[in-house]
Amino acid sequence: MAITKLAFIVRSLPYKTEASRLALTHAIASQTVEIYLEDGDNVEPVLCYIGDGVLNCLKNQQAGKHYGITSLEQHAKNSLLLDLKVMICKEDVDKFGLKEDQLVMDAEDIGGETNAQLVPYSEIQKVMEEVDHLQFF
Amino acid sequence: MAITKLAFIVRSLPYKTEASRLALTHAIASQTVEIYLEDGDNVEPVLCYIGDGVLNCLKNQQAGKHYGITSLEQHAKNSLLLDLKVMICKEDVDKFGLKEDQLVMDAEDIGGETNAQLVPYSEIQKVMEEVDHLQFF
Amino acid sequence: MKLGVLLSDHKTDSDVLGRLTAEKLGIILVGNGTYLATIKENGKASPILDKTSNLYVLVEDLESRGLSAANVDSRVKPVTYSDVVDLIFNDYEKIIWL
Amino acid sequence: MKLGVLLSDHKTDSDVLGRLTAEKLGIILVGNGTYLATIKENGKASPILDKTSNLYVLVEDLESRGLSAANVDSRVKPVTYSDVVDLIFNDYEKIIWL
Amino acid sequence: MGKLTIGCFSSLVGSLSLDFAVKLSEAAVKKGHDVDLWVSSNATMLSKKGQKPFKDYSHLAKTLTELFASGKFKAVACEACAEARGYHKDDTMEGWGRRSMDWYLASAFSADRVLLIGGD
Amino acid sequence: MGKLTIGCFSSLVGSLSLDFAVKLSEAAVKKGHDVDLWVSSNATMLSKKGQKPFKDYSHLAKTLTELFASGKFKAVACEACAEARGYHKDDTMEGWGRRSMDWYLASAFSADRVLLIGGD
Repeated sequence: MAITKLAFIVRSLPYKTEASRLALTHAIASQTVEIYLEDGDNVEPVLCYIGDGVLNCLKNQQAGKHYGITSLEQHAKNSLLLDLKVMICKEDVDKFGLKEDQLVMDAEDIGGETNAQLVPYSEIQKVMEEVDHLQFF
Repeated sequence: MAITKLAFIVRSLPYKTEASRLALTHAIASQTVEIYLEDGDNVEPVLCYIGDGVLNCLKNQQAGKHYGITSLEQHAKNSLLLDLKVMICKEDVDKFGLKEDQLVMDAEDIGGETNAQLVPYSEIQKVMEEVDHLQFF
Repeated sequence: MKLGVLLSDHKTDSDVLGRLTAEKLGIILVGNGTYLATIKENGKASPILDKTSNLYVLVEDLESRGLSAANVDSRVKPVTYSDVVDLIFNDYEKIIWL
Repeated sequence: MKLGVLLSDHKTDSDVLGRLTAEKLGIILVGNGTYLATIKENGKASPILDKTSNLYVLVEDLESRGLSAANVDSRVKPVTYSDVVDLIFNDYEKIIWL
Repeated sequence: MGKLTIGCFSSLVGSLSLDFAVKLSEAAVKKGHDVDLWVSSNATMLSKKGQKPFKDYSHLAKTLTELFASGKFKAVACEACAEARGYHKDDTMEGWGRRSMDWYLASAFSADRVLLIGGD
Repeated sequence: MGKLTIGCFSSLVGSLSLDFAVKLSEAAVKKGHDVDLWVSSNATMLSKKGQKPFKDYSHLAKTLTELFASGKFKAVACEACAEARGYHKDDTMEGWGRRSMDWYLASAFSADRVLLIGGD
């Protein structure tokens, strides 16, 4: 019985590369990883947005309307719906002049019960210390 | 009878993307474009290296030895062997602390007779004004 | 020359864009370039917006990213793909993508 | 933590690398990161080289670009792929790619 | 009415720059212009048949079919780029040509405007 | 001896990051370590058979074959990423698996070191 903690640190913008989208889809894939593992073993993902990466969390992304693809907003909601731990760096949100109500902080409209946390960078640094493996996207 | 002048401006580093390699291979492809055109019609490429792009011109690139791929040095020589007009921005070469003897300025060892020119940026700006179409790589 | 620049990057490459000059220069913000029209870093608008008075931003790319035409810097004109075609053929002779 | 950073980019992303802290931090310059070990812009070495005393550069990537181990900043130790494997397993617990 | 030649190197999936090239082509053709599209490097994959639509990825096959039907749109993929990626001639989507790079230059020769979208 | 799990998203051609992943795998296996390689996004194309060698492009098929033969190397490609690119199961190079993303996470569960190579 063991839990492996994996941090998914999103630092890149949405859409220009697939990196942030893949961070979210890989983190969400933790929901089905048990089929490969022994009873009681599991992975525990933590999703953190830093730097330019916080712009993945903007509301009202209309990538579906214009380009026919799922928005990063939708992926961000899905990660909350599935109760992933999500942290957004407050200093970076402030730097871009954004307010909390402009960001995807919950997935209530699709039945989610978990909220994202707006935290100082030092909290994200703590996560990086705690996890078993670190991945930057 | 017409000549269309095309500028190929290389601003990106070699190897991380294919961009600079494709600038050179597309410029070199001008050698065979006549098969598609009427007698007397042709395209005339000019190849300019600016910014980070000047680092494509470094000598002794051992990409073949380590990664099994043609180096940008080899492509640069091929472009001179085929008598393309090649300009390298002097300010950018100076900025990186490079000397002319560190750069591919000729293709004498493979029988080339054309030299690259180390020119001030203003000369490259003139080329941009003169050509029919501009392409940045 | 009349030069139209499609700027798809949000990082300014001063070696390239900074030195470009043209009798008439237009900058059309597309892709990640659209952030430059809307997001102020540390309260400051991007210096790109001082480079010319012919500034455009592609609405489709803006909206895809959750940005809104309402928040676009007043110097920048929102345009559609259809408008970009007209800018390319009618307003500029040479077009580059950065 | 003991954190090894494989730095593949030649542009410093201060939001990310600048804020990273670790009890033991190692930076292994690979890909375009190898320029940081050799090329001085306007005569100045990259500020990355001040970030830690555990600095490495991948010889294969250096030489592929026409750079030479002889010109590497004296603070940076040239290493091979084989050495990188040992650094990953013996010297650092977590490894990231930037 | 004019002729626009677009060259594009960007990834089929992820970058949206290739989507830009196709949507710009569509807008130009709608206004009566002619468009030549050249795809090279990672963009070459746009010309491969059998791309399965997924919600997470752009799917440009339908737009391309409409563009070909307009009679004002030509699209050609880089042959060597395709072969290097293990994608061979009989996998090419209907409407597309496969040529070497001189085709792009010949298209640029007679174009009123050329747009080269480099990078990833 | 340890286990290294590598995830890579980078382009088959052009970026050299995928070459890095393969050469690092090779160096690790030579030292007796086990390596799991997961390719997703544009890197998925590494697992396609029939890639023609060209001097301008890296050609990793031979190294991969040697790695598979070592018995210390597993490699799996993202199934959805492949299908979106029009590359189907019977085109997969020998030795490779095709799975969904949870395979990568399961590999990371038991890895001593994880290296995720994101970006293009």
